[in-house]
Amino acid sequence: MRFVTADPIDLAPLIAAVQAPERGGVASFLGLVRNHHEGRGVLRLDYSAYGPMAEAECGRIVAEAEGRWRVTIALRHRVGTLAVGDVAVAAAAASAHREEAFAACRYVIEEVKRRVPIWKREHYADGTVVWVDPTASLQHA
Amino acid sequence: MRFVTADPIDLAPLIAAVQAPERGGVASFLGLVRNHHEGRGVLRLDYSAYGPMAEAECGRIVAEAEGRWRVTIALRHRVGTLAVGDVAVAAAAASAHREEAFAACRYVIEEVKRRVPIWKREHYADGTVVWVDPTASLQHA
Amino acid sequence: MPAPATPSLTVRVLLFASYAEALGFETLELTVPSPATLSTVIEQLRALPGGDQLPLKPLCARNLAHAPAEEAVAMGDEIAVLPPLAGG
Amino acid sequence: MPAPATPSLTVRVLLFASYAEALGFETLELTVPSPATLSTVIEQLRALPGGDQLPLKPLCARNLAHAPAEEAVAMGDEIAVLPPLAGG
Repeated sequence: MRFVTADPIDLAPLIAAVQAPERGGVASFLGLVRNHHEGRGVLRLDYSAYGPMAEAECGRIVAEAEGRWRVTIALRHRVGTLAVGDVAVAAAAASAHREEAFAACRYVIEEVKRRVPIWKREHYADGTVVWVDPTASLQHA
Repeated sequence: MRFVTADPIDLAPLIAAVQAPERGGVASFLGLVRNHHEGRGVLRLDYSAYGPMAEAECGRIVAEAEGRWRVTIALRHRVGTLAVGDVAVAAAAASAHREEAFAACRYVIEEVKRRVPIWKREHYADGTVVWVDPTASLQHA
Repeated sequence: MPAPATPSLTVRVLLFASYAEALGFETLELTVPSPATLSTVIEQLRALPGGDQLPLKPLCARNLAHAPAEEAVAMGDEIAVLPPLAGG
Repeated sequence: MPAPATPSLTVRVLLFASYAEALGFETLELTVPSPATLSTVIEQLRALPGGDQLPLKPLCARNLAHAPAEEAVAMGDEIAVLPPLAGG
């Protein structure tokens, strides 16, 4: 399990893994559990994954980004029960060229959301529990 | 001194300062001292600033970004003697909307490079010391 | 002489999240007439109890990669039916 | 009756990095005829020893903000002449 983990995600080791003396820029992104979803208060959520495919798809996304831009990428997605404020996903892109670092980091996050088989069940303040369907409505961040 | 510091820069407290339960995305950027500049080996460099104006200009840049996008920004630039791999500049942008977090983080870094009165003197492996002039050539990351 | 057996193939089906809840299982060995595509597999799943809660064309993966409904399946394939993805 | 004194104003000039090295100082109280613009200040600086190493139109700041060469200066202003910026 290189990309999907049940452990809390810390950005610092991901940045350390991609930085190198010839790479002057590191763009990164953290996706955090928010306290609201479409106007409803969120208490916590459970992420689950189709593990082997999630690993394979993350690997393909990283390879695509590293092929398209002059970057080195680190990526982690967490599964299990997360509280508000916990890091759900983290990506870091290091490059000698900051525009490429930003573009690659953005690409990785967008493709993770679009392609990696991960689902989340949100526990709301009103006691209900719902499988989140981002295709059913506008979804942010 | 809020934005310009002689102390080493750590990204984690900047991210902690901008994240909030309603902000699900944090885009960040680190600019690191590289080991080369236009083909020459760099040993270390000295950053100096016009301190009061650098503070004022950083404050203006942050206010512009926070006015233009729905983001909260943290920004630090280091001065003094830095070694290869040290963090020279760090910016973090938190938002409920990840596109805005990326756009604002990118804006802040570009404007810092363009507007903040900071200079650097590079010490090369061949013993020479040069004030860096980014307008004299293409410059990356 | 007996009539030749109708050719068939067996795949392993995986369901996740809301789809697993709707059909009441997460894995199933499913035998379908050969040749077959992912659509064939989905049709059979939709005929099971709770299967009407699957969309006509759900997101599918074959052997750990996204695959379109018209993709052929082979004996032993791992076929996953994926509810709307919500990672990130 | 003596002729009226030519009006003048005094500003504080700051030099940095390579410009400070070229002219050999970092700060200077400079008196220029009034009215004056940043260009007036630059012209006087360029007449000093080493001043020919300043560009005709360097980047300037007036009271901690970037300002164009044609901007008027006032008594007591802090005028900074900025070599090419290299932050980030």
